[in-house]
Amino acid sequence: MSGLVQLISADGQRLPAPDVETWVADIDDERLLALYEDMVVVRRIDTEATALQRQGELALWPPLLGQEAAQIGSGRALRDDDFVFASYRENAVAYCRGISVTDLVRVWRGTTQSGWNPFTYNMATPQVIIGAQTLHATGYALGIQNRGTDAVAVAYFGDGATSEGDVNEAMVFAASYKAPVVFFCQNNQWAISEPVRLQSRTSIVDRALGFGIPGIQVDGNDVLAVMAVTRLALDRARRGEGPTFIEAVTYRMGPHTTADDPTRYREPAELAEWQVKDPITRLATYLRARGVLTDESSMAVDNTADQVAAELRAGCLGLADPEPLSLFEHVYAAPHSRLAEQRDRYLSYLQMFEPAGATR
Amino acid sequence: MSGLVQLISADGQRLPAPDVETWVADIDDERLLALYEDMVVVRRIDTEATALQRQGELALWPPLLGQEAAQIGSGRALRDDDFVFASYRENAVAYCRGISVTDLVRVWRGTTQSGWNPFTYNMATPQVIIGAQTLHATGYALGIQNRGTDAVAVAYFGDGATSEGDVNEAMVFAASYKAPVVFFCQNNQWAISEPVRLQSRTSIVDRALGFGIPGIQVDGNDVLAVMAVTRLALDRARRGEGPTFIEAVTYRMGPHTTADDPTRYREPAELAEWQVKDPITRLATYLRARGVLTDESSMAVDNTADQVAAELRAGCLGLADPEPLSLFEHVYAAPHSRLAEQRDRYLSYLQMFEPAGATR
Amino acid sequence: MTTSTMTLSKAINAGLRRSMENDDTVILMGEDIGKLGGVYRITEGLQESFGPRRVMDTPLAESGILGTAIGLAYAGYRPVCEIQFDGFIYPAFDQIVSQVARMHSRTRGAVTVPLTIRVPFGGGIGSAEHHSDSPEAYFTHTSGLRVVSVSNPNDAYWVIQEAVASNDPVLFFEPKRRYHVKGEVELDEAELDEVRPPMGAAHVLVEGTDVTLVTYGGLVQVALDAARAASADGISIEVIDLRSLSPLDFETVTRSVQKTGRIVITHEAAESGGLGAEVAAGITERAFYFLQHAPVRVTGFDIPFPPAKLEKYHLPDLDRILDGVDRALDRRNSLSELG
Amino acid sequence: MTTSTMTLSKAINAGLRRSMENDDTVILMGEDIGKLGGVYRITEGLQESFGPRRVMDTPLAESGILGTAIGLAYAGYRPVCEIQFDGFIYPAFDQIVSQVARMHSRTRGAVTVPLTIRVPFGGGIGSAEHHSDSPEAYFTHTSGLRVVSVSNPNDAYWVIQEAVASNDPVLFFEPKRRYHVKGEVELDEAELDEVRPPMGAAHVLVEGTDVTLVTYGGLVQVALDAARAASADGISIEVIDLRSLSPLDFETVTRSVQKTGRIVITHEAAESGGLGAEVAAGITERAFYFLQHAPVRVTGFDIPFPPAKLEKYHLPDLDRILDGVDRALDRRNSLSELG
Ligand SMILES: Cc1ncc(C[n+]2csc(CCOP(=O)(O)OP(=O)(O)O)c2C)c(N)n1
Ligand SMILES: Cc1ncc(C[n+]2csc(CCOP(=O)(O)OP(=O)(O)O)c2C)c(N)n1
Ligand SMILES: [Mg+2]
Ligand SMILES: [Mg+2]
Repeated sequence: MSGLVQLISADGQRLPAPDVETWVADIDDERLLALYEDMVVVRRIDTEATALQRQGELALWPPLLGQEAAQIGSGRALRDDDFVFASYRENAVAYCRGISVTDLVRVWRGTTQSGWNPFTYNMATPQVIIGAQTLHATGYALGIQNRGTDAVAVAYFGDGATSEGDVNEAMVFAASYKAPVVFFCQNNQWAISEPVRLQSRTSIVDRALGFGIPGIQVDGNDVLAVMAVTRLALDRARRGEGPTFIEAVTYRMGPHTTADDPTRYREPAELAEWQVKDPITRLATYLRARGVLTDESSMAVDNTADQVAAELRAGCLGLADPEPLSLFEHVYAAPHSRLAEQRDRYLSYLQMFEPAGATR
Repeated sequence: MSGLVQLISADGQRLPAPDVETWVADIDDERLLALYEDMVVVRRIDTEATALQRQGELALWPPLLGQEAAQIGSGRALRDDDFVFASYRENAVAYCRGISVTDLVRVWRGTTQSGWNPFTYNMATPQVIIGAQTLHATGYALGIQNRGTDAVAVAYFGDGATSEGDVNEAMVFAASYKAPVVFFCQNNQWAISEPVRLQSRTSIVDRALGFGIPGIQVDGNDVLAVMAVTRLALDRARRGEGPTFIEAVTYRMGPHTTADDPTRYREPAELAEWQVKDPITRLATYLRARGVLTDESSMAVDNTADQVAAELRAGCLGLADPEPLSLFEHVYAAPHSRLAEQRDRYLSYLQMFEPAGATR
Repeated sequence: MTTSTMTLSKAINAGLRRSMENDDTVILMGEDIGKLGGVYRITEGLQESFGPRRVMDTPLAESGILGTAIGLAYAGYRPVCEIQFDGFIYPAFDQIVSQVARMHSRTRGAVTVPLTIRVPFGGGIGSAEHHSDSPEAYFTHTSGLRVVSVSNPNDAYWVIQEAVASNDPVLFFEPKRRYHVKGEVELDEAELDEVRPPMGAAHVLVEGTDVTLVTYGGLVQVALDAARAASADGISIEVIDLRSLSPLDFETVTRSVQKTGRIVITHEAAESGGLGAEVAAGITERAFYFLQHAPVRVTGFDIPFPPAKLEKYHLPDLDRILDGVDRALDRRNSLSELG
Repeated sequence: MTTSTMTLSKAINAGLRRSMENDDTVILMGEDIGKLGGVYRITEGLQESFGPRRVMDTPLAESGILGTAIGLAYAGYRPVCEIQFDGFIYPAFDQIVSQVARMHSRTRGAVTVPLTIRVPFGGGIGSAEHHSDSPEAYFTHTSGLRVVSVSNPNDAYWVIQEAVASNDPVLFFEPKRRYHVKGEVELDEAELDEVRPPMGAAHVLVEGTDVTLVTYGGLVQVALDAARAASADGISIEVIDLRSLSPLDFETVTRSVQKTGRIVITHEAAESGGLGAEVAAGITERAFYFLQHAPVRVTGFDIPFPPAKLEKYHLPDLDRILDGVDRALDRRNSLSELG
């Protein structure tokens, strides 16, 4: 497959793409509308989380604004028994996995390093160390291969991540063992303040070919095309044909995180250019033209989004602070003498501050 | 350039290769004979060093048997002001840089970690950590670029090394800054006991393309072809056109090091197959056919080789053991209080063993 | 004397600027250090002044940054590498430990690697995972490196310049939680010897007689606060800012302990194998007969840095330090008595 | 009791084989561990017995080995990774420190990472650069890891099985210089509890009354030799093999020091920030009033591991250990008296 795969153009026209059509043959209007709702909801989650951060309720939030199609299109292509290893920005993928909005913000409120149990949703804790998770995905895929099931491991990462040794080593291992893993790279054009051309002088997708891994470049703002190529890649993996690399060409319309100020390093014109390609607008245009998205259904979607946002806010504000002694929990699976000693001493220390007679 | 570049076939026939001929137009019979001599000499060095190891005079030796053409062809293409960053196996390249045979074995006798001053020969100390030197070469190339000279940095590494994150990061940096660096990979088919297919399912040279770096695959047992493509790559770098990746397809005919026993992991048939492509034999055939290599000139070459071998043996046996207190030298460029204290205490300790009145 | 009031972050910026003005082989490298000026703005304005070849935004690869910096050192440059956060130094660990630290001794002095590695470090700012580590002990155990930390703008301004000028590789640990704290900086070159803290020397910030309190980086201010609080209780604490973590200035610490007979060491990093172990072992070797009590360590626990809401319990604070002081003074049971 | 005489390397091999027989989620990974059986033949014959999916030759990339091992752990496997030599563990440092060590606490116990990382370590065998490192202190300072070392075949056989069975990640340091030394190995499962050295427990190898000598790995035999030599001089040394480096078994060491009042710690790694610092600091905290002399460290110098011809001066040997013992016994000037 060469060239950028697209099924819905920026202005909302359905384009033919014989190579991949078959992968979304089942996506009728109803399911498209569901994808639309997903995207609206996750955008709303972003807005609400950003507001919560501004209000001091979250320490930080990494918005995915602009990347809704890349994440929903791929996230909705996955099977429950596939396993996702993602970075900090894949909140929409997590949403697709059924992770609650409250769980999404636990980490950013600072109450835990992991918002959920990875095995409950088959999605690992978002990875902060750039690129590290691509190796975990590859290793998990080797496990799948050993067991002989047809599940797939999926690694999400950014354009910047492709520079890290780990991501390249992951491709070496995946190719060498023909591991059932999909490398899903969201090229959102930026790694904080660094444009993608600093990471690569050639298309990101070309990288994969150098490892003997088939690569697909897809319009990352086209939810249908993303779903099609992801399904294709998953299917290759399920059939034992090994890894596939997907470059979803998209754009980070917001700041890197709420701590970032992108006006320091990028031109307003660039943002404007990408706003025209907005993944939600284009699907809305298409669905309106087909009469699927009506004022009524649109309002229903917005209501759902508002409900989710309210749930997020309530969930976030309801999060309890962890207990001091939880510091010492789960560092080791088995008892550890030194840590137990530290815990005991800290407990005695804390008890000094308690009114005489109080117990803990 | 696609396909394997070759100028002299395995059976010693001169093949036309219009793409690269011009780069070796100046290599007349006399200079070809000199290359032949180089190869014979370095093979003789290998034999002698291996013998010294067997006799307990060297702790270890990594033979380059079979890779003479790859190393001599490229080493002789370099300019004095180019800078080489190599691994432990590039003894023939070091020989081309003018490094004495005694200096070659210092490290393997265990008297020092560096046989020579890198700035005397513009060649860094052989690197033991697989792939690390490729980044050093890239950084050095950035320095050249800053200064605006037309020197080139050259990184030598093996097929196995291409799996290490560092080598891939070096290509990212080199491509990003268009650094004047040549990546010279000797694909000798093995990384200790691991065949190259474990490192890559596709040609090693393909890796470079994924980073947007032009790649050339050359018959690494053809000294003339290697020289041609190396000159081509150096010239690109000198003209500001950035990095080139060369895969020299060759074979490690000996063990990984004198500590290795390749019969444990590879078939005799494979070795036999490659013996037919021996880099020295083929050049000899070619030069004999042209009447350049005669019994007389051949004997002269062998004599030179024997002399070098004798020099190596004498130099090796003459190497003095370092003094105990040299342990503390050159760890830091400026005085270091803790280490000075350790040195002083060790000196007092040593003095306890001396007969009363003796001084050191 | 020309002095100026500035934040610690601005002082590093000013020090870097001066180093770059004085020596055009000084090159800054790192992620987002150019137009953005770094996520902490430490390099703000420097790319504008010195151009993109001297203030280089690098690809997102820490091993790549350190490895290419070594090559630049070979080529006669003096690179200053920014590691964006403490927790991101580990991908570069191999290049630091096996290359940066060993190149000079490997080549018997032929090659110098005058690298500075700037690392914003430590907790106390409510950050996400991997943004609050204190990895200094990995490097103080690595022969061939020098390791420093700073706690105030004046030290920051001068020590960064010394680090850059050093022909040895230097890890320069910047306490993130102190970036925005202001202080006087002496800018005058004429008075250099008086104002410039010699790299390698600890600094007695407060003299005292009852107990020596040793720390560095982000906890220096907490130690000073503890000393003030203790003095209200009639306890006289001598506060020492180590500044140099490798080599350690045992001369200064030993002199102090010979006077006080008691020592508390505090740092954010885990206790086991942390810098406190080395200070405790070293001071016991040097001042055994002066010690009235075993050296006391007040440190982060032996756990991965906890989530933000828990860091206040993990990090040594005024109360925990004073508890340590009490133990050193035998005013409270210590480990040996707890069994 | 079924016992068998075998080398330390063969004992590890036998232990691995038994672990693999008992638990088919155990997978070995590493460079050259398959057909070749590893450069030290530790995995010899295992690929033949268990096939290439359970004894995996990996591409030449240490971070890749550790990173994929984590993924395999997620998938329910129990990977045992071989790092070919001590000096090649650093490219994997990030995956070990930021991932292996933290995954369990990160996920509040949901994910276990029952990884074993086998590392042939230390000097004494005349090797090339990067083949003689003692990197253990980097890992003992890393919370979330367990670190062990072994010094004899019986410990090797049992501790490797415990490491593999542990649900916590374990760094298993194998002293290269002891690989070929033979010893009795108790193979009988029935008597397990008596013969199996519990992971985490130090071992008093020789009882003594004058001074405690603590070490691990390759230096254990040297310590035993020193004890024998000293006893000829009328000095009674208690020799302790730590075996577990994290956590340290302070109970055993403290009990000993309460008896002897003096302690010497010896290891190959650099002194500054080495394990000796932690043992010294910890024992001073726990047995201050019993100590007659400051804990004495006899270690490698603070230098990158030197070329082979110099290692005999760098590595603690019988004489240097006895010198340390003399100092601990006040029979010779110690650091504090040297000034
Ligand atoms: C090893 C490492 N280095 C640096 C960072 C700091 N950092 C966090 S996000 C980021 C940019 C990542 O860019 P990209 O991979 O394109 O993902 P995006 O943020 O655009 O989704 C950087 C440099 C990090 N988290 N980990
Ligand atoms: C980081 C690192 N890992 C492992 C090794 C051990 N080792 C030494 S040579 C070698 C194989 C290298 O193969 P290749 O790159 O093909 O070079 P060749 O030896 O064939 O010239 C290995 C695994 C090492 N030196 N460094
Ligand atoms: Mg990006
Ligand atoms: Mg090879």
